[in-house]
Amino acid sequence: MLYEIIFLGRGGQGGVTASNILVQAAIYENKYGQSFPFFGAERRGAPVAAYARISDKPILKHGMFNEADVLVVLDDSLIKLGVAKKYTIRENGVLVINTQEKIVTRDQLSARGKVKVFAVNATKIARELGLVVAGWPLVNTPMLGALISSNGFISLENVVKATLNYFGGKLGARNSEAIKRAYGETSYVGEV
Amino acid sequence: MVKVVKPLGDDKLPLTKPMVGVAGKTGLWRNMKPVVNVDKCTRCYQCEIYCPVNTIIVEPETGAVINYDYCKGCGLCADVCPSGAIVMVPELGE
Amino acid sequence: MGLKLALTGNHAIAYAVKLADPDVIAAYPITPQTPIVEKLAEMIEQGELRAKMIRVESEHSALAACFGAAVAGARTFTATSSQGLLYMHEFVHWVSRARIPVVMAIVSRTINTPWNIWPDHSDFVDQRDAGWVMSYAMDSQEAFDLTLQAFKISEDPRVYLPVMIGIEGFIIGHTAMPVEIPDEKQVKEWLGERRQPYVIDGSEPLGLGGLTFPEDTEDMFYHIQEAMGNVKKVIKEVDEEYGKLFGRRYGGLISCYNCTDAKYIAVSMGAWSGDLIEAVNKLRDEGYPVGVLRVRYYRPFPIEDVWEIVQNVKGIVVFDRSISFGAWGQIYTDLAAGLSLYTDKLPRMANIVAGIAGVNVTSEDFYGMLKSFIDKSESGLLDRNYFTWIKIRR
Amino acid sequence: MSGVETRKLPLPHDARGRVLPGDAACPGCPIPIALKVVSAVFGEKAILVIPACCTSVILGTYPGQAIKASVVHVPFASAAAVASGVSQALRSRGIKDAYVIAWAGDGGTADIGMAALSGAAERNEDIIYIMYDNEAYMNTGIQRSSSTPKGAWTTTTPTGKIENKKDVARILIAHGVPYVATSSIGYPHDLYSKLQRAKNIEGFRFIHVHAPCPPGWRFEPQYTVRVAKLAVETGLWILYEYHNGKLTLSGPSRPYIDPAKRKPVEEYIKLQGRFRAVTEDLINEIKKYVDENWHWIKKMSQ
Repeated sequence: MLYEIIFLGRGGQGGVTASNILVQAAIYENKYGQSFPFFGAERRGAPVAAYARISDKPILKHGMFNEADVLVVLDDSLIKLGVAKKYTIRENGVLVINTQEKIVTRDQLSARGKVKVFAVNATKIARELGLVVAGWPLVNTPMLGALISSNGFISLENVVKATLNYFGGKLGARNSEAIKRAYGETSYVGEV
Repeated sequence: MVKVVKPLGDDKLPLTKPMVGVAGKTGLWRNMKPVVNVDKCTRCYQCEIYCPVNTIIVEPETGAVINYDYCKGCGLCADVCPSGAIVMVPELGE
Repeated sequence: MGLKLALTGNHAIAYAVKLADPDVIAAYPITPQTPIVEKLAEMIEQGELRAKMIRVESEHSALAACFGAAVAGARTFTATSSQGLLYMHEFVHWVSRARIPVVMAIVSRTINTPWNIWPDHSDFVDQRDAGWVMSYAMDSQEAFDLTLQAFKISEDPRVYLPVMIGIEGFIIGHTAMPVEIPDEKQVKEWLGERRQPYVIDGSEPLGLGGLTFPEDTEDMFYHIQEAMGNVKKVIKEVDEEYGKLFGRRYGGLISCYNCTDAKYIAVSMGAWSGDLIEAVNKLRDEGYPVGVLRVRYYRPFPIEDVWEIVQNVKGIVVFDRSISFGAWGQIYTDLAAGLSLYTDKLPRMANIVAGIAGVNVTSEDFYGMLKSFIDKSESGLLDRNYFTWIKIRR
Repeated sequence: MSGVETRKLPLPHDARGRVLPGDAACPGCPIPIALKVVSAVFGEKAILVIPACCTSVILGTYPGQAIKASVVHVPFASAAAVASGVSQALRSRGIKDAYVIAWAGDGGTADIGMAALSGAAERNEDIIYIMYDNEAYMNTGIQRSSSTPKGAWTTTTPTGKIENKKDVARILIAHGVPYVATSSIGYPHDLYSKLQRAKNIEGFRFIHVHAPCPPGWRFEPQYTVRVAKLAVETGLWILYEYHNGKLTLSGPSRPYIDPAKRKPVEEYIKLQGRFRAVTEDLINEIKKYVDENWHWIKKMSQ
């Protein structure tokens, strides 16, 4: 089974890092993965996408994609501002969103069929754990926790292991904590 | 002497013309928003001079006026304002 | 008719440039091209040429300065060789992709290391993917004519691509031969004003070459390929016009000698085509049905013209004076690839690489190589196409 | 800040509407500030020749550009050479009201573009060369350049750069060109008046503009101007003009000829993450470097 995932965030929020960690975790499970940034200039605050593919077989595809099984939105303003509509969620797809409001309407999304919506307040988690740079909460790792909580194709244990390995030391511990908290706090909102 | 003649095939050429918003509505990039207190504004032009996105215009009547469509929220205007007339507030009201 | 002078290939090019009346010349000296720049500098200092000369500090800057001048509305010229051409290679691409007319002469010399200043075509053919119209002369007169025509072709609105003219160093570059110089006024009338697709001179805010997404960039490159298609027509038109006005026609992208009834065709480019023709004369005397197809324009590659000549022949020998290490001679590569798109029944073919790094190749050498190919082919001994690198030692 | 003085100067209105909102610069980027000043002086009559650098991206994507001026984008090493060509073409065509400005970063100037720069300066080409100095290769993601100061972290000097900053303005003075100046985005009016002066001089003019980069120097984007001013107030960056063989200290730097008036370099350094690993010893070396620079300034301005 091949999952294609898009992390939609803003420059500086760490979408690419989240995508990389996810692939490392997949490798721990003897799965295959690919992660890549949008090929272009990234500016802090500007909407930016990162891409991941996870599969139990070797991945030969290398093309960019704008249609995904899972859309992870790191900043719900990108939904309100219409940026998320640039990406299409596949049939039986999943939306994982960082929000406090838990309200997403169908017309804010582009989707082939029904979309299962999962929500978490990753901003709150990041702030409480001191994961903030230049006023921007680093919601990448909590959103990674939310992603695997919504789907389960990669275990929490391996994502934590990959995170500790990626950051090391105190920062690794704080990010792992963020993942664990988000994993537990992610809730299923319903289908839209 | 030189004569400018378009290519006969109307070929696409790598030429650009001045345009507002080449990088889109850069106001989307913001997480903090500058807010002007017009009463405090002394019309000193510092914010207009330094605004890196050219989104601030100061007029004697209006004081500093910010174009939020393109303001990236860097906060530089608030930092250079000598009278504290510009403050940064969270974009999403958190 | 104009003046007839004994000129080296280098000086012939300088005279042609003078007649084209460029606004800006920028160049850096390198053997064996230097006499072009020296001659032009002399013409400027004597008031015969009104161009501004930028005596730059490198070849990279030479073409850079020409590019800048061309963009700002100037007719420009530069010349280089070998390492110099390689050093400016980045800009060779830049200019064509900007669709700005520029003319450059290449006085061929092999590529180092080791140090060697003798000619082969390796520096010239190395530019083949860069989007320039590429012509190669056989003697000083043709070098003169091609240079003058280069300005006309480059500035044609169906083209708008830079043009380079090649000659071999020393063999043509430093060898004096008769050159007829047409009347200056007549040339001026024919060439007309400088034309270009845009100009950046402060008259309006206009940008060139800014960041462009993949789809738009690909469109632009596709149009370069399209323009290369137009070039073929323009070259023939210009050859025809030039012939009418100044009395010399070359036949377009290729030039043929004894091809009409030939069963074997020898393909070549540059000065040694003359030696090859001598060899063919001797073979004809001996009853061999052989002709010479000389490549005058290497880009766009004249595959339609080649096909017209070779469609009924038994064999083709391509002589390359350059080698793509690990593959074959470049003219052969292009010709074979091109023919494969025209026919599924290729004639017997051979690629002979010779004259590398300036090794002398004579008409006797050509005679031997061609005779061997034809004899073997006729007697059925040649059951496959072949590639060989002939090392000539005497 | 000098609010009263500012109102008398024409800069804001001259600059309006020429560098356009919505460019692709990072928040707090100093480059559009400097471009605004250039636009205020030359308007639509500027022909900017821009090699590979942040500005290649900042000006945005085809078919738009974020500035009402002419722009020629060129390969990395070639700004001064292309500008020479443009300038000679204009001269040949008798066009006198356009201004050819090579606009390059420190990489395109101090490193890969140095040969072309030196060549154009030696030929005294009629161009204005502006080096905006963000002290590293920012467009490729913060790698050291020869203009990166000693001690600064970059991705290719993870423990801090060992060598001192290359002083390009002094190299240009050695070329004997008519006009050399240093300036800073912290002082737009200083830059404005220097560009006005340069505009009326014929031949090769070089202006070195200090331009603090928030992501590259690791400071918050609102502090760009603060950092730029601190560089001057600590005496680390000295604003001057060199014209007709004479060096003149510029207004903003004048007080700091007196070491007692300078702010401690620590103030400048502590604002920037790139100097996080700087040791006491290194700070002393930086102080020595500042003193040596001022010694040279004093000698030259006598």
